[in-house]
Amino acid sequence: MKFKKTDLNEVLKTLAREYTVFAPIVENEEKKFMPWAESKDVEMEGLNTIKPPKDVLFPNVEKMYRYKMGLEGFIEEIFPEDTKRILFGIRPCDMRSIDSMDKVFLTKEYVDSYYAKRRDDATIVAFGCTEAGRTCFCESMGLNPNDAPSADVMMNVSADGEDYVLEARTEKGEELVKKLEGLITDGGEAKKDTKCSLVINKAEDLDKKLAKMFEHPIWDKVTKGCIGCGTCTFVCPTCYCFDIDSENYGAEGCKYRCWDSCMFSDYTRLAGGANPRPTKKERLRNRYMHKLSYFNERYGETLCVGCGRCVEKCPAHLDISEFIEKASAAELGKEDK
Amino acid sequence: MALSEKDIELKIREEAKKALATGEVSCVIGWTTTRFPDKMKPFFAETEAECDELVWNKYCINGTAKYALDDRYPSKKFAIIARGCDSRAINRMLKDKQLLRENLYIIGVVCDGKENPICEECQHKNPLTYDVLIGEPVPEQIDEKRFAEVEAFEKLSPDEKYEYWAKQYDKCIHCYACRNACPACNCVECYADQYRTGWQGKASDRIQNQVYGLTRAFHVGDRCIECGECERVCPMGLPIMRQTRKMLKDINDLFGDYECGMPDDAMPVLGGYTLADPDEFM
Amino acid sequence: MARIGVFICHCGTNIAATVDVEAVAAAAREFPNVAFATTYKYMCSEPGQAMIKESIEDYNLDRIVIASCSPRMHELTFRKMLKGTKINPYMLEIANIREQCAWVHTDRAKATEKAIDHVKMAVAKVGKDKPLTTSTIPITKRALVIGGGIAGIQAALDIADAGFDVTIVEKEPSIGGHMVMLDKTFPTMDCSACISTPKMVDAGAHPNITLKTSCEVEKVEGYVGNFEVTIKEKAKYVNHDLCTGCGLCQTKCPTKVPSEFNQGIGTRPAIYIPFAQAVPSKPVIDPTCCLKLTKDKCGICEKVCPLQAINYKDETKYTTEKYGAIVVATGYELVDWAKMYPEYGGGKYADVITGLQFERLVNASGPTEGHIVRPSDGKEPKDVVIVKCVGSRDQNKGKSYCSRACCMYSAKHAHQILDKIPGSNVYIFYMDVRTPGKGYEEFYDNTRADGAQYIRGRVSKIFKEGDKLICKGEDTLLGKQVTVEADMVILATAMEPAANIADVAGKLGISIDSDRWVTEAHPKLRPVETQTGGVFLCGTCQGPKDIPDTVAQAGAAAAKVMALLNHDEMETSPMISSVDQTKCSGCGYCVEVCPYKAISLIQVPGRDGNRKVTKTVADVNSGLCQGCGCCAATCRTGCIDLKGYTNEQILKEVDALCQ
Amino acid sequence: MSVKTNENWEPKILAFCCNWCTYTGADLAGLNRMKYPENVRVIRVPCSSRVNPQFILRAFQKGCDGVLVCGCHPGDCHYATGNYFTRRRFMLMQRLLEYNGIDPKRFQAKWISGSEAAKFRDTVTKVSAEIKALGPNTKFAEPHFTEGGDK
Repeated sequence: MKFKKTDLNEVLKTLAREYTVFAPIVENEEKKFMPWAESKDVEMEGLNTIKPPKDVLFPNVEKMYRYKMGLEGFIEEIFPEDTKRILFGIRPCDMRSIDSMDKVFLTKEYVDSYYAKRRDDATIVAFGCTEAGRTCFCESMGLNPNDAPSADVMMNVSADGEDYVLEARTEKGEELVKKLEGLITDGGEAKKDTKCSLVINKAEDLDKKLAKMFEHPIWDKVTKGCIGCGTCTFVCPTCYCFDIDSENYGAEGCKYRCWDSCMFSDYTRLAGGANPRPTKKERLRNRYMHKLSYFNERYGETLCVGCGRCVEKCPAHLDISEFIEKASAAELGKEDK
Repeated sequence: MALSEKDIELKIREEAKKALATGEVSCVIGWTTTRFPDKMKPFFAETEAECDELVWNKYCINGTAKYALDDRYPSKKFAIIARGCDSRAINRMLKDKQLLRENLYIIGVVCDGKENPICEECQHKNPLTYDVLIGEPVPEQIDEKRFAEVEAFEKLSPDEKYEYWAKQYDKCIHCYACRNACPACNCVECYADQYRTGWQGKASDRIQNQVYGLTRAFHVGDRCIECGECERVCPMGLPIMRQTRKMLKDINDLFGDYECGMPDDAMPVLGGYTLADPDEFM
Repeated sequence: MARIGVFICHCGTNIAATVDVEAVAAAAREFPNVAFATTYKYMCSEPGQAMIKESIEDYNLDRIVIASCSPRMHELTFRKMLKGTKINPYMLEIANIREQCAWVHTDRAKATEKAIDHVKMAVAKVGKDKPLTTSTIPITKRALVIGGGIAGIQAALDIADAGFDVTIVEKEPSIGGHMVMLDKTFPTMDCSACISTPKMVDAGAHPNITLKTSCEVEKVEGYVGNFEVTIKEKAKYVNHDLCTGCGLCQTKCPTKVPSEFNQGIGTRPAIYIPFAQAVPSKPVIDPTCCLKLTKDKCGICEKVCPLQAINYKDETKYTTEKYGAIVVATGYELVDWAKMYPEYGGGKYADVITGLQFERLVNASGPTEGHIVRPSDGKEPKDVVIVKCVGSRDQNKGKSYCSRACCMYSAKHAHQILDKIPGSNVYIFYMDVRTPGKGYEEFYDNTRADGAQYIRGRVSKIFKEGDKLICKGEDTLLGKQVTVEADMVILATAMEPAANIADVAGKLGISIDSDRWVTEAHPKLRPVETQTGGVFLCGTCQGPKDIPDTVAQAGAAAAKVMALLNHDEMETSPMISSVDQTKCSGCGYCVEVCPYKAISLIQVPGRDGNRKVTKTVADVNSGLCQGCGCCAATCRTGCIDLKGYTNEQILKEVDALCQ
Repeated sequence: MSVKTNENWEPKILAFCCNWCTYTGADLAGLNRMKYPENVRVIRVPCSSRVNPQFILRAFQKGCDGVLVCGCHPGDCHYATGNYFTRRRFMLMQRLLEYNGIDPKRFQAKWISGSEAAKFRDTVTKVSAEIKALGPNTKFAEPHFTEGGDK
């Protein structure tokens, strides 16, 4: 099925009647995923957003529960309400990062109720990239910029560039497409020829190799330039660490969860001031190892989707793709066990 | 005659090797290439061979001085390739007693501006402190537009100003890149990392970003060397210099000409007073 | 979890009249961590305090909030009360719901809401209080008196009699000040020299008193109990250890300059003692007019001195000594009336003199051996005019205040003239006659009975005609112009503080008011103390007064000093700064802002990652710190904090206020 | 919290008063039974130089409508030089807040000595009238935790 590019606003309008539609919107010179409204200008094509769509499912600040001390004290969970949402137009790399997040928050006995509620009620419409940024290297990480296998609906630009071709892949997808009866017509053949400009040769078993490289001298060289800020973790679509803090108003208050970054100096600061990761060398090593090795051990897939946001935004111009190439090429010395 | 970029690069490598040869220097902090032609990154040359990877071109925009804070008790010296702004950053950290001059070997390089917006209004192309200087000192320019942006912004109405800053701080993702890149932000443990006292929450919503933005503006206001690193490193493109420069403008208006990171060791404005200060609270 | 007790005072009806204290107590029970809240009629009374102590036991409280009058009133009382209980005296916060709430508002609902807010803030703050213990500092049992007039002498004598070491620093070559210049003293007319010189001799001879004449205070450091004072001793050019005061040199010295002591009447040599009964009675050389020191000629005094006590190479010496207490007794000076009142001749007429100059004329040991003569031609004056309030009580041209003593000493002058010059006439121009002391009114009546003529009005102009001084004035009681032809005019000029008081006050860290009088701690309740601990004051440095009040104040100041020096050590307030040295970056900006130089950067062993390093961190000297908190607000990382007013506490107060 | 705008809305004003001068002056105003509006809450600090500009930010963040910092007249500070620093800090802080959209009337500083009870009453009356005219402060104020869940 397909619909005219010009009918995009119509499509969004119809969907917006039932769902809250998050679309890539340019506002205040920044393109980010925001609830769609008539006045907003959507930009489907072009480069990916700086802030990843993860804050739709895993918000930057999320109130968890409310409490009151004193005689009529109470504890009351705060549940996200309007969660019937559509994530419209996210790229294959962000889709894959949502898959990773699902593995973390929904599998292995413990299910995160806040994430689960938002994830179940969300329908995801992925959109094949029409243009790859200079720092995109998702192909080298085993992704296809034109297709997101696990999306509810896959949307691509048609071969003739006139319409958007839809392909529903799950019941949620079917249900959604059914809602667009009037606007969509059958047929249409998607254009899936976008290629990444940045290609890196990643060793096949990089995660196993890295597992043996904890004391390898490469870490001294690579981590020297880092300034220990949290930019890479906050623009990364797959970083899911959070901290819990409380906001008190006299006898009342609420507990909230907010993003945290392993690059901050106080992330692993223990009571009494000790810190197992005292300098930025340990912290950056931990971050790279988690992306490229630890996650594999636990969930069997690499946590870096090659979206290139951290490469673009790192103030010290460090580059994880360069590290991947260097680590892949590095030979193991005797000390690596 | 003025040295070309290539000449300066060769002289830098030569000076770097000389510094390493003395055996007193642990590494030479400069720049090297990345996979992208228009992006250089900080580089720490530790051996003679690595010195040949040091480069000098118009994309060497990262600040080099603050890396000396990585090791506050070094066994050997840090050699720093210092442009004008880096030398002011070094003066800043010396004045704040976070670096010791004898732990630094400064290779000054006269800089004619980089691919960085702050460089057009640069008033200090010649390094202010150095052990050896590369390039002939050039005449300095006085930047008329130093506070132009601030003065223009001041004319807006209170609501417009608030809306503008509220929108900017909505974009902020609280990543602390501006703090970690700023030579004036050199505390051992930042106030924002101390949750027990409760100055600053950890969440990145509008109010916490505003409190952080304003507090940092006040903390560095009278010590900011206007190197523009905070604005350069901000992933969300916030106009941070427009905030910190406001206090510098007020200080210049109220307490007379004031510029930070200069060789004279005048006390920062908030650390001193004179009996002739203007008084508005009578 | 803290268990807070909230105690709300009715203060009779002072609070209860405007604030619904029961409602405040009810609201307080809702606040977090409040275990018990109640009200009582007089919380500061014995039963009130007993009730609090009981509640502490019954409800196992561990910190207290008392909502009552201003903490400046009873914070100390309640802290002393807590000393008797298991709660540390500093686990207490006081909410001011009387002076700043009940007394200043009328709307009962709003006043109650404000009282509830104040209690809520105190509860939030007390939650973060920590037990503090006072520390003690040693006290140097020595006192320093600045100024050698009657005030300084009397204070020094009393302190020395109590057995403490005292040093008197006097900038003139001899102690005695202004009193020793006077002839008679009102109201008893006994001779000033007869009552002040014995005191000077006692001071000179007292084993516990050290006289430092021709000296000034150069620098004062330290704090109460531990002052370190640097004293500048101006060059005397005479070795007082050798000199016996025989006076030979003074007779031989060729130079003659006007004598400051005699207010410019008569002269004195370059090597001189200010007056005959000077203590110490050993001369000094005035370097500005001594021929040897200025033009390297003469040198007679060195030749004639039997004991070779003269030393032309003498220079200024600085000595630093430790003192426990300092008494400021710098005294007064007369205003420069010539600049203020050109209409009185502006100093052109030699026969228009000040009260002090008249004292020297009428004084038996004065330059005229007590004969009242006109300084211009030495003839005995017949008609004398005394003009009062010259410079005093005059907003636009002089000082706004009344100089208190002039009414009485002008009456005394009139009395002396009428006594010493039979057939003389004395006309006194006055605005009011103020006779506030014991026996003062009778003295005034006697003077009028002696024939002094009081004319109610001011003198508008004085000018010379022939050898007569024409005083044009007005008699407001008769309502007409008055002109008096006088042979001599005495001006009762206003008093003002000593010239260098601003410099002395600056060094001591005490404040002076707009007329440069030293500001006492409290005008009614603490008149002889200053805001700075260990610094006391007495005499005319605090304001114009006569000799009886000055001596009374001197005794009071001495009593305060004795109370301080009586203890071996002194408790210091624990509400001072302390540094969390693990977080300190050693930037040193707190060191710069501390008014008491109480903070210094020190090297301490520390860790950086897994390495042992020596770190540079700030350190507070608990004796010097007075607890202003300027450093706490300067420290960006907040690692230097003021106990009792920590950052966390004030943040909690602000939060509590805005729920 | 300040109740939303209706005409009998009362502003909530925070005043930092230095213990030696202004707090004494305020007590003196009480002794003389002077009257002034009820909407000022006082926090006692040893010296006006104890007030960290971040407290002012905190006050606005937590919903105050106006902040007043009072201390001794320069030269009269009980701690000699305390208020010289206060003067510089708050002249710069006031301009920085104004630059970020806060009306300068919402944040004022005044020197009030121990004997100037009348000046304390007049200052409080003037400030509370000015703030009442400005209305509740919405800038820099964080939403009460019941409003605005996740954003």
